[in-house]
Order: sequence, then structure tokens, then C-alpha cells
Amino acid sequence: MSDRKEKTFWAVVSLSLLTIVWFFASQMESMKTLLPNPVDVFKFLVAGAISPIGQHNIWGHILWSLSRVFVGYTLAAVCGIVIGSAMAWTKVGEAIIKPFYLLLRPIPSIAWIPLAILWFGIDEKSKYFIIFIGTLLIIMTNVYDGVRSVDKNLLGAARMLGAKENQLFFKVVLPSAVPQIFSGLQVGLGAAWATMVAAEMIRSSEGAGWIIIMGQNSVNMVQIYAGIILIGVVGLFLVTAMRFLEAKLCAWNIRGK
Amino acid sequence: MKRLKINKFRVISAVTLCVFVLVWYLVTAVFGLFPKTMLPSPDSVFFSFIKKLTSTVPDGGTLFEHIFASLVVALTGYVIGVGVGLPVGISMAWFRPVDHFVRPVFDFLRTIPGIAWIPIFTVWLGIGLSAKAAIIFVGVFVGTVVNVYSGIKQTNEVHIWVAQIFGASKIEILKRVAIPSALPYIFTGLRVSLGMAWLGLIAAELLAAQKGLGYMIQVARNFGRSDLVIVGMITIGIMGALLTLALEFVERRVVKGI
Amino acid sequence: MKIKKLLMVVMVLIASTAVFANGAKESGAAKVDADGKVIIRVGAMPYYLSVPLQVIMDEKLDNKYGFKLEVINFPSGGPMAEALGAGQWDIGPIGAGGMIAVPTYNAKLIADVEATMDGAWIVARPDSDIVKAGANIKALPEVIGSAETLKGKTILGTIGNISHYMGLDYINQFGLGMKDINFIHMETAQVYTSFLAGNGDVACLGSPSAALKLQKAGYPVVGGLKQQDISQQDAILISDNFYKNNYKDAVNFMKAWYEATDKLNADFEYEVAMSKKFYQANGRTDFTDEGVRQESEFNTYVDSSTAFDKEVGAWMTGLVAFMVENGSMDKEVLEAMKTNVKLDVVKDALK
Amino acid sequence: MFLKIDNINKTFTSEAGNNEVLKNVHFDIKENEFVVIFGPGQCGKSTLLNIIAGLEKESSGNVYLEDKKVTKPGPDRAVVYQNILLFPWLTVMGNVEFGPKSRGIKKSIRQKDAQEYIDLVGLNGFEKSFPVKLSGGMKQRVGIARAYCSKPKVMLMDEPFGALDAQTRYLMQEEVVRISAHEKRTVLFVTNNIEEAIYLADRIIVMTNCPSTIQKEYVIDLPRPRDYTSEEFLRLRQEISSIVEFTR
Repeated sequence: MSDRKEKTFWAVVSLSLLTIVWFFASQMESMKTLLPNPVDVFKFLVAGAISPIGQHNIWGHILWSLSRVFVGYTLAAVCGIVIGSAMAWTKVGEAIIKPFYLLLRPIPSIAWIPLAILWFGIDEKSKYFIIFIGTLLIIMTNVYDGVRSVDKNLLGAARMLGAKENQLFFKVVLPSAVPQIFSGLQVGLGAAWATMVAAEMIRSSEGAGWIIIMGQNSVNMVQIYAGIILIGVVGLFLVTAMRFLEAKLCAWNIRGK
Repeated sequence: MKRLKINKFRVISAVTLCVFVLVWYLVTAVFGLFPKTMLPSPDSVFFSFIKKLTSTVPDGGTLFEHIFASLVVALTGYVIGVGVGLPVGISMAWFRPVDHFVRPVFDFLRTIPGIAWIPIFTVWLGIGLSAKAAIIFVGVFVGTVVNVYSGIKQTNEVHIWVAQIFGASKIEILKRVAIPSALPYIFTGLRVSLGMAWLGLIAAELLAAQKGLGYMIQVARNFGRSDLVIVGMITIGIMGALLTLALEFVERRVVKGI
Repeated sequence: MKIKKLLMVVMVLIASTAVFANGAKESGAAKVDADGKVIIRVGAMPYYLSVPLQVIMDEKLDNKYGFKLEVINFPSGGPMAEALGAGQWDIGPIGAGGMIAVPTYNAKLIADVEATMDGAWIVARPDSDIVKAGANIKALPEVIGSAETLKGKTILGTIGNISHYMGLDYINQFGLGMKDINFIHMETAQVYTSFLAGNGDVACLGSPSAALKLQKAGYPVVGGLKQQDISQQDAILISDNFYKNNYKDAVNFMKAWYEATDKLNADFEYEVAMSKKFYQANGRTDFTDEGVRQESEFNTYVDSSTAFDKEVGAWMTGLVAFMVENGSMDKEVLEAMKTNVKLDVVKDALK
Repeated sequence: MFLKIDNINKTFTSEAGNNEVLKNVHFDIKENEFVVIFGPGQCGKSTLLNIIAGLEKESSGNVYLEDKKVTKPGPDRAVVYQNILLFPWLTVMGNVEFGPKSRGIKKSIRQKDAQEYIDLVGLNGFEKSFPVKLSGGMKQRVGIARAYCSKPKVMLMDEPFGALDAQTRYLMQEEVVRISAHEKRTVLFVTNNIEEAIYLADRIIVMTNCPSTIQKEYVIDLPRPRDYTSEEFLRLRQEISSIVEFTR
């Protein structure tokens, strides 16, 4: 417990130090246009928590963004694990999936926006697709590495104990790949949240990404910085929640925190 | 027997690709399930790819000019990102006070995507190469620090104790024990960050552009040229894969011993 | 082993067709709502050109003319045109983004939205030599700058929309071309932020609200659609599918549209109130009272009386011709412009 | 004959050249006999065991178990490894019941069985804990319990106590004697520790260095439990170690 207390303590110290530095920097004449005053930004956030920005207050925006991330992310996690293991475990699966994987991997999710609009229209479906495609490839990579790096001796031990070939995957390979899969889910979640801003560039009238884009449309630097802080805080929350979940589920893992 | 086996799987991959293109062709050109603008047929994509090698319609640049411009932006951001990321990652992992102060800020900034920085970097760095490279820098910096940090943290305690027994100072241990043993992780970091550099390309070119693959896709989109959009995406995919292969080639040459 | 391989290939086949099929365009006639009224999906943007939709909603003109109005909002012309290509909306007012919808997606241009339109301007920096060069073109007194002061300068704009057309027409007035200047492409909002942050010498702004703000911030207007006598006229587009299957409903819509524009042109205060209400409802937080009043002063709608005063679609055709000449679009596109301008819907609506 | 090792040869071929490991190894084992394969260093003993377990392919020769040729791993030959190889994500109970579970034995029966072997190896009360929480000795006990629980005909133990400290090693040797008295099973025990060999074995097969072949066999009929310091034990120890050429 003390480790987590210590971590939050240092987090508070360093983030408040950063805000103080930011405050003095924003007072300097030269930085006037570059940096809004942090007090205004936090005031904007507090105001946004009560009265709506556009149609929702910031909680509404966050919920909207989380709903998009949730759908896109869960789809990507399920498909990522299935396709990733098929690619890693069966030679034929690898031969079929790997060429597409190598080609799609380097393509940033924003590049999919034009096609997403044409295929899935302009509402939530295209946003789900953008987040899905961005996260799928990241999770697939970790699942592939996890399944590939299973300890061959463990397979030998399982065979020796009478496990048949078709049982091996679910009884040995998948469980031993769980830590790697989890780190993939963690990185994937961070990426899904970051991709959500790209998705909200298609057309949105709500969401954390929308706040920034609206801020930019009206060159309201305070709103832009508020949007960024919002995304950073919620993103941090998601990643830590995931790490907490991993500590719970992977208790058996030597790498446990 | 081994040689035959590899070819067999190569064949399957080739067959799958052909089947995919065939399905794509059937669905678009033959059955006409989709209007040309929604999903162009593979042959129209291929012809506009060939045409784009020389013509500058509609964005004022040939495909090679766009590839070159994108490489310049991506690699500048990559070099700076790694150059800053390595020392920060190492010091974060090795010196406790640095970890205490830098890590929380790092974790906070980590989930903020490149695009969100566009308005801020425009104001700070203008609309030239430095601003675009800064967008790439964000992704690369995160990728490098994460991998280098875990690399240094993985250093085996026993090696550290042995060095301490020989009276090595904390800095010497870092130089002669921690960093060498973290080399594989550092290289993973370099590879991951190269991917991140390329992934940040479109966001960087959203800030401002006259040439570049991201720019080409944006303009193609404005003119309803979905065939050019697909050409742009495939080029990004191929270039990204080539970049990673090139780095793996370099890595194999350099990391002989480990 | 053989079956496994076959299975894998079949799986890929199904997966890829499923992905493509999922997005298949919704073709066929428009949907009908509970009490038998046709739902017309109208594309809109939170700007002057779409304010009549607010009137239709408030005055319940859609019920009056036997259809149900569903407004689908877009941030700018580009995504709106794409969405038409993807069959996401049926009819609606659109700006320069429409130039690709008509030739590429075979959409029909049936009417113009504004009689006169201003607000798309080009601004420069107050202390720059461009402004000092003053007006040099007799026919266009409000166009400021000169060939020498503009040569080699950096111009910010969005290639593929109104700002690109306006910007290049502006330098053409001084005999300069794309090669003589440094045209940097970025999205509209980014043009605005970059210029304010001190980048670039000249900014071409397609969106009226951004242009107004820059003018108020002290940046002199050196050109614009009205100033360069290429005054913009947004147009009402109708998707090929809706035109074929729901012609009657399109006529009803235009009846409601003209009743709304008649009311807006008749009462200035009403127009200002309706504009503000429409912008607020669609999430715009950047407009001011004074800005909206100025906007209503500059612009007037084409209403039932002035429907055929000017050649319908003339401005859009001019824009496409410019793009063809500038090498951004292929020649056949001009052909499509001629055949896709249809006046029958408006004729039936105003009978 | 229960287990027949018929003229086994094994050569590992790699880019660095061929490395002959086993040369015409030939011996028979009677049912429920505790045989120790003893030899210096790390050469061939584990490979022989893996061949019998079916995890390695022999270059030539055959292995017959109850006159049936052995080709691939199976539950009739259980292996206890030096590095134990427990399934880290399964609890102690999960590991021990892994064999029967893969063979589809009903939950109630296999868990009763597993509990019996867990008690036999003295790990009662640790059923729910994960391997990462257990000590070396305890993990090895789970390895043994897991092997027994899959009801093998032959127990193959590949230097199981090689990684344990001296005290735990003596303790585990006594445990093995106690368990094999209770659970009559044919055991093939590989070790390079001379005292362990004499303490445990009904019969010791001494193997030469690389490429290893059978050097000599000793039948040990000392009464159990054997005493390391007894004069007969020390004589045997002296004799066997004299014939074995330890690589300098």
C-alpha cells in the first residue's frame, strides 16, 4: 500500500510544481500569447463541470468519449486476441494474416478517416471503426509476441501429462501469454483513448476531443489547454485502472507489481 | 524438407493476397455493389498510383516528392525524440529523484495524442518543419522512454552488487553495467519509436503542409478522390514496413554479441 | 492440413466481404416515419447558409408541406460532400465543398442559396508592405496589394475549398501564379490559429466568422469573394438517389425553403434571432451578436421572388472551371456540371 | 521385460558439427524397480531420459515399454524435471490435477486423487497458493505429486534435486524413498550425486563420459532406510567413485 501512497504523493508534488512554473511562465510578457494563465484554464474546467460547453458539461463529454472508446476498444481486444493468436499459433494463420498485418501496422488511424466516412457514415459507427482499427493492430502485436514466446518446455511437460495437441493452445499457450496480452491491452487502451480525438475530428458535437477542436475553431487557447488536460487526466486514470486490474488478475505472475 | 516448407507458406500468403484483391475487384468493378467514390476498384487504384508517380494533380506534387517530404518530417522528429528520450529514460530509471518528479508528468502526457498538440505547437513553433517534427517528437519520446526505462530497470541486481563490491560509483555502474545490459531493450525502443514516428505523420501534416503523404491524402479527400486516398494509405503502409525492416537490418549488424 | 488451409482462405473471404458489405450505401427511396410522412435528411452547417432550416423547424413548415425534417450537421463542406457520396443525407445547402459532389457523386444542383454573399475574406498583416502598396486594380477598388509585394510571400489556405479558389484568384489579379507564391495548406481552423500566432503573410479564410474576428483584431482585409467580384453563391444540392426516387418530396422541401427565406428577407431582426438560435443549437461558441448582425446585413437569401434572377449554379460552375484550369480536377468534370444543374424542382415548387 | 532400452544411439547435428551423445546404450528394467542412472557431468543422461519420455527422437535403436514401441510423450511415462516446470498460472491443486483433467476425468474423482498425492508429498494446506509463492523444495514436491497423479507406469526423474540446497536435498531423498515405498512404481532416476544414487537405488547403472555408454551395473541390496555413514555404504561409495573417470 505504501508504494501506491508514495507514488500519488510524488504525483501531486510534481504536477503542482509544474502548474506553478506554468503560472509564472504565463505571466511573462513574451509568453503572453503563447500560454494562457493556468488559473483561467482550471476556472474553465470548473465552470465546464457545472454548466454545459456546447450541449453537455465536461462529464457528458467524457462519457461520450468513453462510450466511443469502450465500443471500439472491446471489439479490438476480442478480435486482437483471436487474430493475434491465430497468427502466432497456426503456421497457416500466420501465412494468411501476416501480409495484411505488416501492411496495415504502420498506417496511422487518422488516415482511415476518409474511408471511415465513406463506409460507415458520419455518426458513431465511423468513430468506433477508427478506434477499432487503431487499437486492433497494437493488441495483435502483443498477443502475437506473447503466444510466440511460450516456454517450449511447458508444452513438453503438458504433453507428457497427457494433454492432446488441440488442448495445448487453451490449456498452456494462452494462459502463459496472459501477462503479455495484458500489457497489450494496457497499451491498447492508451492508444484507443488517444485515437478517440482523431475519431472526433470526423464530425462530433460532443466529446473530449470535440472540446479541443471547438476551442481551436474559436481560437480559445484556454479551452484548448482545458481539453488537453481533460484528455491527459482521463487517459492517466484509464491506464492506472488497467494496471490495477492486471495486479488483481495476474496475481500468479512473477512480474506482479 | 525445410526449404519446401517455407515456400509452401509463402504460396499461401501470395494466394490470400490474390484472393483478397479478387474479392475487392468482384465487389467493386464486377458486381458494382459500391459506387466508385465509396470504394474504388483495385485497377483504378493501380492506375492512379502509376499516374501519381509523375502527375501533380490535384495536390501539386508527385508521389516521390510526397514520400520524401514525409520522410524528412518523420525522421527529424524521430532523431530528436530518441536523442531526448534516451537520456530522460535512463535518468528516470536510474536516479530516484528524477523518477519521482518526471514520471508523473510523463504518465500524464503519455495519453495525449499528437493531434491535440497541433494548436499549441502552431503557436509555439510556427508552421514549419520544427512544429511538424515536434508532433512526431511527442510519440517518439514516449516510445523511447518507456522501453529504455524498463530496460534499465531490468538490470540484474547481482551485476550491480558485484560492481559495487569493486568500488564502482553509481555513474560507472550505469555506464558499464546497466546500459550494456539494457541494449536489447534500447533497440526495441528504437524500433517501437520508429513506428511511432511514422504513425504521427498524418497528425504532423495536419498542422500545415505543402508536400507529404498525409497532405496528399487530405487534398485527395477534399477532391473526393478516394482512389488517391487508398494509394496514399498503401504507400504509408509499405514505407512504414520498409523503415522497420531497415532498422532491423541495422540492429542485426550492430547487436552482434548480445 | 488441406481442409484447415481451405477453411482459413474461406474465412478471409467472408471477413473481407463482410467489412465491405457492412458499409454498402443505403440506396432506394427515403424512409417514412410513424404517421406516413417522408423523412428528409437535410445536410447543414452552423453558418448563414443553413439558417432557413431553423425557420422550417420553428414554424413547423415541414408538417405543413407533408414531410419530416431531420437536420444532419457538419463542421465544414469537405466532410459534408463526402457524406453525400456515402448516402448520408438527401438535400441541403452547401458551399464550395459542393464542387466535388456534383461532378463526382452525380449530385444535382437545383438552386442558389444567397443572392449576395460576403464574409469570405483575405487578410494581411497591418504593417506589411502588401497593405502599404494600396489598391492597384481599377476595376476592383477594394483589392489591395501588388505583384512585387506579393511575390514569394506565404499564403495560408485550404486546398480544395473556397479559400484556395479565392486566394489564387487574388494573386491572379496581379498576374502571379501558384509558382510565384508559397501556398501552405491546412484546415480552416488551423489557418486562423496559425495566422494569429504570427505565421504566414496572407490568410485566406473561407468561414465568415473567422474572417470577421480577424478584421476586428485589426488585420486589414486585402481581398475577398465580393471584393474580387466572384461573390460566392452557396447552392442547394440533392443526391442523385433522392432526385430519382423522391422528386415530389424535394419539391415540398423547396416550397418550405422558399417560405422560410421569404420570412427571413422580410424581417431583419427575425433573421438575426433565427441565426443566433441556429448557431447556439449546433454547438457554435464563437459567434457574437454584433458579428451576426453584420452577417445579416451583408448577405441576403434568394427567395421565391428572386429564384431565377441569376443563372443558377453559375458560381459553382466557375469554381469547377477554375479547378480544372489549375490542374486540380480533370476536364470531364466540366461536362458533368452542365448536365447536373436542374431547374425543374424549383419551377414546380414556385408554381 | 517391462522396460527395454534396445541399442540407443543419439548424435546432435548442428552447424558447429556433430556431437555424439549416446553410443549403443542397452539395458532392461523390471517392473517396480528403482533404477538410478549415475554418471559424471552433463552428458547424455538427460537426453536418454527425454528419449524414453518421447520428447526427443533417438538417432537409432528403440525403446519398448511392455513390449510396445515408444514414439511420442504419453501419460504412461511421467517426467519430473530439474527446473520443475510447474504451470505458473495454476494453483498447486490446478497443477497436480492437470494430467487427469486433460484426460477428461470427472472433477470429483480427480480432485480426490490429487488431494491424496498433495497430502502424500506433505503440502496439505497449500492447495490454493500459486507456484510463485512456494520455495524450491515445495515446488519440487508439487512436481512429484503432479507426476504421480497422472498415474504413470514409469516415473522418469531428471536430476530433480540438482537445484536444491543440501538440507532440502537430503529431506527430499527421504521423501522419495517414503513415497516410492507407498506408491509402488518403476522409477528411472538420473543423478550425478554418488550418495544420492546409493541411498535411493535398487540398482545403479553407471555411464561413461561423452559419448556415454553403460560402464557397469551395481545391485544395491542394503536394508532401507539406508545410513549414509554405515561402513557398507561408504565401501560401495568408494568403489563406484573409483571406477568413474571425472573430467578434470
